[in-house]
Amino acid sequence: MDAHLRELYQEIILDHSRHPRHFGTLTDANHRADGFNPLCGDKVSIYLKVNGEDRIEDIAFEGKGCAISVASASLMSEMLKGRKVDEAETLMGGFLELVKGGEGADLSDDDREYLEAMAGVSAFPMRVKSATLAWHAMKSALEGDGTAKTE
Amino acid sequence: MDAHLRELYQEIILDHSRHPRHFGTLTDANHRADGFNPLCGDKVSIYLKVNGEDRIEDIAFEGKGCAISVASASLMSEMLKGRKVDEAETLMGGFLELVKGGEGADLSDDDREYLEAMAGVSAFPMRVKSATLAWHAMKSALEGDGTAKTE
Amino acid sequence: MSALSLKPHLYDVEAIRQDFPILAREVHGRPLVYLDNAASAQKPKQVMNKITDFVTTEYSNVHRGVHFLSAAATDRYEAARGRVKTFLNAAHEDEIVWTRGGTEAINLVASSFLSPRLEPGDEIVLSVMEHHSNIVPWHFLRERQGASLRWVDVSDDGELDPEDVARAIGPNTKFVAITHMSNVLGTHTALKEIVRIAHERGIPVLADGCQASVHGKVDVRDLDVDFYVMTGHKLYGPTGIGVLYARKAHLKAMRPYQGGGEMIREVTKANVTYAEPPMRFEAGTPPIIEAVGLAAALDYLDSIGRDAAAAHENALARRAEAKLKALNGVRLIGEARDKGPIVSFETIGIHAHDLATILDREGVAVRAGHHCAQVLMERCGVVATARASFGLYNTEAEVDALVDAVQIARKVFA
Amino acid sequence: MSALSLKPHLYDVEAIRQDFPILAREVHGRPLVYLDNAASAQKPKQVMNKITDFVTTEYSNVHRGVHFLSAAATDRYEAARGRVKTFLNAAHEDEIVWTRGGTEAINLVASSFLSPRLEPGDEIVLSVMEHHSNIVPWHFLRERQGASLRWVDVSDDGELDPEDVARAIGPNTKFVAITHMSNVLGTHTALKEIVRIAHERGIPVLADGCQASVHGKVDVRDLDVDFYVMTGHKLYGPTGIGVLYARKAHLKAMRPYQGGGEMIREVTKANVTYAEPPMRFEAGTPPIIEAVGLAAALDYLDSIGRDAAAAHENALARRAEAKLKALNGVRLIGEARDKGPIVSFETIGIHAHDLATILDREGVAVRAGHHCAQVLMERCGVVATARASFGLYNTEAEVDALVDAVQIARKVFA
Ligand SMILES: Cc1ncc(COP(=O)(O)O)c(C=O)c1O
Ligand SMILES: Cc1ncc(COP(=O)(O)O)c(C=O)c1O
Repeated sequence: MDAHLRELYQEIILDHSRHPRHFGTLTDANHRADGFNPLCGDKVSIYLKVNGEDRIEDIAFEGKGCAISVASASLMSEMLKGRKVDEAETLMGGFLELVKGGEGADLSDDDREYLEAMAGVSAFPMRVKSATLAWHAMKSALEGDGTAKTE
Repeated sequence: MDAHLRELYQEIILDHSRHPRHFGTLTDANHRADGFNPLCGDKVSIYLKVNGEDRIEDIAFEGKGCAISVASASLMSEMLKGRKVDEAETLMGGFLELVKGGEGADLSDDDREYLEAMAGVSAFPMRVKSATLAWHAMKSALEGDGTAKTE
Repeated sequence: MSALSLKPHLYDVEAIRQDFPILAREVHGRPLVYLDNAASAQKPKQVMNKITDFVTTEYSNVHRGVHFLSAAATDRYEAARGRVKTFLNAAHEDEIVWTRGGTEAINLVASSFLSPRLEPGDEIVLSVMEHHSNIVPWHFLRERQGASLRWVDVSDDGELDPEDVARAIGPNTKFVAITHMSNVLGTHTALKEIVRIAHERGIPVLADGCQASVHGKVDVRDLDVDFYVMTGHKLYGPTGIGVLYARKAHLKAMRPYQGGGEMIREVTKANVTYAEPPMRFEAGTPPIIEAVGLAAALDYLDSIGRDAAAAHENALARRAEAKLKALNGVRLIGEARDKGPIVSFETIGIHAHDLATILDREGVAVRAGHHCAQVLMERCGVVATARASFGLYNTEAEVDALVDAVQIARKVFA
Repeated sequence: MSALSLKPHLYDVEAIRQDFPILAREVHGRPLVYLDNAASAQKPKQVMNKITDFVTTEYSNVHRGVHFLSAAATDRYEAARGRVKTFLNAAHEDEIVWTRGGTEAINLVASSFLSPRLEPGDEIVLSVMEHHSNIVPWHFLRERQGASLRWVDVSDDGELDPEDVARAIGPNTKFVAITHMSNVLGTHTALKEIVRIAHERGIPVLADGCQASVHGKVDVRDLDVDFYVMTGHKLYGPTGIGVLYARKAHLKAMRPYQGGGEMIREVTKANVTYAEPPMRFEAGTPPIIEAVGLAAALDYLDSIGRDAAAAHENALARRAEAKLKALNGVRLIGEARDKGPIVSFETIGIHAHDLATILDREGVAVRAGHHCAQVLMERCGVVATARASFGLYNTEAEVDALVDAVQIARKVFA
């Protein structure tokens, strides 16, 4: 097995894909969005509870997808829980950079280290959309006006 | 100028194209049809007066077209005037053979000689439709039920 | 020359592979194992040479020209139409309409044949294993004209019972659109029987032959089908071209599809009249080079022998199925008795996209996804499958490479 | 190497001709003089080599695949879209829709943009010098939806006054469809001015750029046009491909054109949702090889220099016009001030088809007929014209061969 593949399917990715964190729904979510990749049929739904101070108090996701998309959603949920909304947006920018082969210069060292597990995707351009699906859904959820996408 | 071309535009063809015989309409026609070549825009209208004995008593044509199509219509009008309808059909068969490079075996020697002026077209496949336009219109005129296409 | 070529009865796959230069390439340092033929086939040298030769010696626009090159190009182009007529055993050349692909051919029938005949509430019968190209044009008629779609199910093995088509046809049925071979399950449908059943009830049938036409002979007169669809790029020919076969009587009764040059009789400011079929349906400059290329591809396919190629491909597919089934945790999707060289499968615990990514690193190209058959995915209860599909140039060694690569994937995910 | 190549400012037509092997052939024992470029252009080696190279090393179906070849082919295919974007100076790649030709591009706009917005009595403004491809799709809307066509005349010289467009636009006008360059008269229209006039009145404009895009730079943003149409085979590229440029906002508001794979978001038994533009309008397997070939053709054209090529071609056309006019009994059809390299003419007493037949025997390929512009023929009071149209590889000697051949024809008919 080649090195790129080993990096892509490293232990932490496989672990998150087998045991996704925060998998399920939130009954008290006030933000919600669905992501869908029409090319492969992968789906993800993101549930957020954002409090009055713009902090993501709780997060959950569910869906069907490949190891990359599930692991990415799971890693994301771990990172974002407890963060402020604007931090989440910075993290997303850094993440998108990393999976496209960039540096993620705006990320803190800790965050970069954590997200680097996903950087292996950059060698697999056809899989980048799998990695970004959950993040794009998260962005839609945050940008939703809190009504249409709220449950 | 090459030999094929000289044969195509031989004097008799040029003469018929410049001075078409029976050019015009027939006020007492009882068969009529229009021919149209959508590829080049050539048009011909054929007027026939067929008497009770199925003989083509009179014939006329009008239209716009290239030298080949006008000469062919003019030659046709000369040949058909006075012929029986079934003879006209045989002549058409022979003519179609000749312009496609065949022998015209069913034609009488006189008719073959007369029509052979058009045989030069067979070396110009893209022009065969010009030569056959009037003949096809004549056929439609004869096959018309004598009402719809009669004036 | 390989030793095999001394034995004329044998299928000389090594010699065939020489015709496809791309097969000699490597991918990620491994020999390419191209098993994505149902998506698109590679092109033999014979096709590319014919295209280059045509462009280099006889190219011009067709039909309207008097000059030599225009006559030559028109001859080549119309001869290609004749070639397709023979390939399908159609009765007349003017029953062959060029399109830009299989998808356009189906849209043409939906729009020019069915749409003007349709009243709200009229029904179109189709199977759950259709490709999107044989679903969405009918959904258009539902959205825009109030037609309703009646779906014929398949068995868990992926078989389609012609009696289920009979049952789906009701008093309001106006059309049956059915695949001749599923691009996911590999199922060959009993098309002749389906046509018989539909015709008994006076209903015309369109068959999507985009896959079936690649794997064995097709005889549209024997099938008695009203419309038959093929696509060039799966037939070892160029992209940008497809074929609609339609009975003359249907074509004559159909309204034009696109408007433009070539398809008219006369255009004035006030009015327009249309040319006879097939030109009525071929607006604008047609795919001239592609038609010449497709004819060369059909020549190539027939030089190998369509039945011989199909036998070879099917043997590879059956070998792949047997070996994959022998692995734990692999589930075949589609086990019809009459099945072509398409093998869809699921690897328990490994999503098709992850599998395909790992296979790719081993040089093995398979397709992963819904294969433009979401209705079927839903029916089978999966989001995506992996699909290995075989062409006339594949080998037993490539089957084994596929199976080895699947085992590597299982180790990654162990 | 010819002496000319020592002078870099000069247009080295002899070197260019080496790129087109077909130009070296003979016809009826005479060197080919190909002056039918407005019907279709010949293809340079560079295009054919790129196509063969692509097919030999990177071919696969696009978009849906995970494997290496699919990724490579998708990259090449989408890069071709980017190439077209640059060629037209469009703002976004997703404003470029692939079609099977110029004709399909216009039909797409008629059907997906205008048709759903149209009420009976609504008017479409177009000029009398449109090609059938920019007439018949609008006649469809007249036949099927009761639209009415308003025709803008041209002057006897073949000029189109933008003020006449202004006058044709009334309260019921919904659309303007106008050529950017006539394929018969060679007239360049004042497109930017026409768009300005139409936009002042809130009316969108489609420009048929099938001819104009071949002869000089086009900047869709500067023109501010809503829709712009090109066709590959006239641009020294393959058949089977064309381009629709459309503003993003229009594309987003348009309904799908054909239904099939790639253009959907999700398909169920009950429903279908559609992909974003441009994919919404690209059902089925697209013209992948043709897109790669067209990009190579655009590279080729830009390597020569579009303005340099146009200057060369126009000089040839003006030379031809001067020489033909000097003959007795030749009438030019189309003498607009702003005119491209298309020369239509009538030879008094010789029908265009007879003329073209005689010219062909001299090796000179011209088009004779109505050039898919019957409305214009009517306006000009002719049934057919002969048309010599120049490409970037034509020479002064070829102009002279044309004129000599016309004189031979006059002798035949003397
Ligand atoms: C069964 C089937 N029908 C239709 C199509 C559509 O063909 P195309 O994409 O070439 O238009 C395909 C392939 O994509 C297919 O497999
Ligand atoms: C001005 C003009 N518009 C449209 C077309 C149609 O292009 P195509 O036949 O490639 O679809 C042509 C050429 O035939 C043309 O010259």
